[in-house]
Amino acid sequence: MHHLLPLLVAVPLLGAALPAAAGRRLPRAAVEITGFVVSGGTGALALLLLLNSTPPMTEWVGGWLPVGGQSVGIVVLGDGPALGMATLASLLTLAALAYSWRYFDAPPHGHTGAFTALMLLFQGAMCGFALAGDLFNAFVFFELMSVVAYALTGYRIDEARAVQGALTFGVVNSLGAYAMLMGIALLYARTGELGMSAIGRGLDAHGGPDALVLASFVLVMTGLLVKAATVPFHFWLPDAHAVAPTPVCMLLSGVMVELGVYGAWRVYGTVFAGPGGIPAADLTRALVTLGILTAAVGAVMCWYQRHIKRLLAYSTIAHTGLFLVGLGVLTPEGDDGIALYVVGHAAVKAALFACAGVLLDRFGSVDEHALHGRARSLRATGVMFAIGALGLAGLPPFGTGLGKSVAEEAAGGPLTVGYVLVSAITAGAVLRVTARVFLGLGPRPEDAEYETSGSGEEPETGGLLRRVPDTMTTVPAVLLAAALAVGVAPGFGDLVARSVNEAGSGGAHASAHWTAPGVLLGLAATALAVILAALAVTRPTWLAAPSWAAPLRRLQSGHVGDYVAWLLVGTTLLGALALPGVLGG
Amino acid sequence: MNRLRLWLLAVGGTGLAALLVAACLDLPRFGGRSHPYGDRAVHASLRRHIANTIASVNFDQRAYDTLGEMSILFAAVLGCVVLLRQTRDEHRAPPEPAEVARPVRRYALLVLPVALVTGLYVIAHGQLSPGGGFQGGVVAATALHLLYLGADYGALERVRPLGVYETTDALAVSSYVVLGLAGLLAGTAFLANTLLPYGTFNTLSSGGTVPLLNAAVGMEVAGAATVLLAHFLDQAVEIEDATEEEPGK
Amino acid sequence: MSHAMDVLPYLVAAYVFLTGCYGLATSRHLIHAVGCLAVCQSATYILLLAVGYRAGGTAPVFSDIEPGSRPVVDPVVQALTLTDIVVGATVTALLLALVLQIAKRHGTVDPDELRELRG
Amino acid sequence: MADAVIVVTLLLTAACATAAVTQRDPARQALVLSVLGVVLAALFTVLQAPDVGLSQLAVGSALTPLLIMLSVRKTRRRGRSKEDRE
Amino acid sequence: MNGWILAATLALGGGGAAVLWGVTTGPPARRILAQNLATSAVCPALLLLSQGYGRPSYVDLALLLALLGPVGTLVFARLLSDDLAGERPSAWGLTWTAAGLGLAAVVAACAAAGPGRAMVKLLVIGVLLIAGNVIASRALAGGFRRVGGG
Repeated sequence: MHHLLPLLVAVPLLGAALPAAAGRRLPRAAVEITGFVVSGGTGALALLLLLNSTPPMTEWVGGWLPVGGQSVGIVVLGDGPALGMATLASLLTLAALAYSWRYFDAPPHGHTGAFTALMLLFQGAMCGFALAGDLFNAFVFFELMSVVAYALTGYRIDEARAVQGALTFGVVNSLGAYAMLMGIALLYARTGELGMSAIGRGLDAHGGPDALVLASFVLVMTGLLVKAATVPFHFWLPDAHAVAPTPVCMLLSGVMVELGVYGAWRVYGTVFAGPGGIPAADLTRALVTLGILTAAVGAVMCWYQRHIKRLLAYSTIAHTGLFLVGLGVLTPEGDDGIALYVVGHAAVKAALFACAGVLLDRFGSVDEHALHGRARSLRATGVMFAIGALGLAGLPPFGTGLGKSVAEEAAGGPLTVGYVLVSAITAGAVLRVTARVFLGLGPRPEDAEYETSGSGEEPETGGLLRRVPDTMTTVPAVLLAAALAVGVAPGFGDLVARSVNEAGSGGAHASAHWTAPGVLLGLAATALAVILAALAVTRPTWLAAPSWAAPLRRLQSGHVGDYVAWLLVGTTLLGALALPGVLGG
Repeated sequence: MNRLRLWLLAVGGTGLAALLVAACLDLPRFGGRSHPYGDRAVHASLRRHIANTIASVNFDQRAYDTLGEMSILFAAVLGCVVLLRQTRDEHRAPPEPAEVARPVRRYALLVLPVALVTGLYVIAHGQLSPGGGFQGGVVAATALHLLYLGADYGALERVRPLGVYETTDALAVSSYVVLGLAGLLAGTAFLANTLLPYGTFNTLSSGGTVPLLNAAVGMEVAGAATVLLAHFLDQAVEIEDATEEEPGK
Repeated sequence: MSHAMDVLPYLVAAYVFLTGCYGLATSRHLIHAVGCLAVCQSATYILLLAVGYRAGGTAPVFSDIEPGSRPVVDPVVQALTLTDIVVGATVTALLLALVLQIAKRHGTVDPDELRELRG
Repeated sequence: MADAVIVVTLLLTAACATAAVTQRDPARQALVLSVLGVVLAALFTVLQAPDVGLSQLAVGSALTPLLIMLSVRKTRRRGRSKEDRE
Repeated sequence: MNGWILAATLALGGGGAAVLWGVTTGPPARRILAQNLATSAVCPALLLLSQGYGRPSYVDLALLLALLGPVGTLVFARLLSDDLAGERPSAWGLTWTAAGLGLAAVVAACAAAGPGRAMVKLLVIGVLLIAGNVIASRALAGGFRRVGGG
């Protein structure tokens, strides 16, 4: 069975390359059907492997089995989290492809399959990154993922904002990747190994942590946290996610950002968790601090957006912060909760982006102010948008609610309040949009000075849609149903918990199921979200941007140089946060 | 210049610099003897009769990385095709034929075959001497563009049917994957180099599947580099939008 | 001298990386910024190869020397650097393609004048 | 002796990198980058990595500067034709 | 002590410093000339290094540089032709010095290698290097009517 693991990368690659080779003569339908079959087939394979991932599998590519515990080959991991992320990425790619069925008006001349091929490459890259058990191999797939994502983000080259967002995305992420590679080189110098667990053993054999371990930790984490859009590495995300084509946004916000978080979890757990790595207290300090900052900045910025896709992008940042906090406390329960949260969030966020895409193609705008009351006729979309908002708030029995309640219990104390507030604010912002755009409630809000409006966008289809195609409404509906199923399906939580704990957490087992406090907190967050949205719609002046929010918004300057400077500050911050234990050790 | 950015840069740069310098002082000294993975790789390469250990690492021991690398190149080509496509508000204006001084023309046309042969030589000797599919592929692709230098863009376009190069590129990626799958079907593992005999050390056919994978990479790179350059040349020389006028005014 | 030599290559790599970052942050032209990114990347090549160097060693390519006759440097970092160079070239190409489109759609390549995405 | 050549090429590389960053005009930067490519190839040779040196020569001294120059030409051509019309 | 490596160090150090100074200062034509000089300084150094390390296979690097270096310079000259208009820096002294350096390196390497396939390769490199160098220099110095155009 384990021999099949590399197929999760190979099949999508072949599926992207063969149509490109057969190329120019293939009709569009044939290319799109190939895309479905390949993407779905890979998803099915990932699912099959996932169901057989107890005990965890490993595969040495090229048959270079270790001799005396050492190998010259590359190891691919087939444990629960790795295959789970691969499955999630595959299924979401399938959803995005279904959503974009007959969608873009004009594929490049002679390259009908380019979009499908890029999506398949993206899928292969995400699977490869999720399965990577070798640090340099992880870097390669990380770069593949990035390169495809830049191209997909800038796909609509007619749009000034799209190409600008894609370039910012490209520069910041590439710099992060190079930082990561510097870190890998430092680790290789110390241990002479590239496999993650081999590096971990090498560090432990060398003794306590020193400056080199700290620097390599900071550099590798920089790369991963840039992808995970952690404050202060997050600036590229709203610029890129707000402008990418909708099906791409579904993938970027739904899986790619989460893969950064997953990578940080994996790398810490296998490389730096031993006695030669970064002490647990330091990691907790670093991740929880950055996580809280990220969640707070994301939530505040989310609330003050009028560009709907940008608003959703900031809510992704806010939730990434929550993921980091949950992983940062380093308990098995925290890991379980976040795993469930990520799955639920992916489905909900993708569904919300899909609904925003419907607005874009129907009205040529994703601006909350300009669309005020105009989408009353889109009842189904409106209902789904509202349900998505409730899912974001963590209303039981959504999967997000289950994950959040487990993570809240693991984090405990004041962090619980953070979880409730952040999910309530982001959900409240989405509910506010629902109320204004789909119901036309409240007065039309006034424009602020320093912001990105969502008007004047080009629809992604050939001209404005008169009626919304069935695929564009079915996909979000299915995704929302999936988010519900994650929370409702009996035993699913425990299944996830078991496979996560088998892969990490040092043998400790926890279970994940609904508890009374969790349900109550979920209900509280939802209630708070509804109240916030109601206040915002009926009394706009009460919740208008206070003066302290203005500098925060001004930081998001759209200038790539600023973002690079922030990236450097971020590495310093990360180093400072993790420093005490290294000095002590 | 923005004051805030300079401050951030100063703080972040100082912090990162301190971190990196501290790490450098903890690194094993330059030129040290301990390279466990490297030593294992050399032994593994010799066991498989591959003279160039780097080729062995690239196309055998860590062939999976090279698969990712090829995909990156393939993705970049697809990406550039998408990003540099001709939009509705642009048109093509064939450039005027350029006057090229005769010595330059002669030089370019003489060097062209030499460069092509060198490219092929570098690809073919990949598993023996320094070089390989990647290096040779770029040289071969560059060689083609000597036509632009020696004649003009029109001449280059005539010998450069882009579709063929794009197909080559995609076919090469596919064949790399298919070679990998063959290992899987033979019952060993993905990208396992166990299908073919390892041959005599230091000959062109040594190393099992390594020469095949190397050739696939060479084809891919040559195709990809040509297509990439073609799209940039198109943009720089031919494609114009409404705001542009004829060149040479 | 010999002590300086122990760390000099690593320090050069760190210096090149930071220089590239400085250029990237203060760039006034997007094509220049992409060039600076390429400089940042060359730091990774230097670091990787410096890590794999062995004093008195030669390349582990046995077409013109007998295996085992001379000490050899680490081949793995060289393979990694090769991959890295390809990655660098492709990223440069893609980013330049994006810069060209920015020049078309915004009419400028000065990052200070790109003021659409903010807040 | 072997160290002297490494030191010289390392310092040259650092100087070239600095020059590549401080040349603010992209066309001039492309020239420096191509020199940087050649110097890096020499550095890789003295670090006993001829394979890497070859690909750095192919990419760094030919492909990347060419791509940059083509981009510069395109952006300049736009700038010029715009000025002409104004 | 290895005379080959010492010579290569001197070529790299001296040539490199001169190239760097030339490529960062002065008018565009001078910069391109300096870029061309990079090829003619580093290529002989690579030949010398190949001898110094006792590795004939390193010669491929010099071959590639001798092939691609002048091509790169000519491409720059063509794409920057507008900036070059009116400038005619002639640097014949420099050009012939560089050519002499290349010739000396090739001859020395040939003498060390002795007759055979290796020598043919070295001669090809020498021809490519010197021809490319001279052509590129002449093109830049305005020796030809025009190198510009579409």
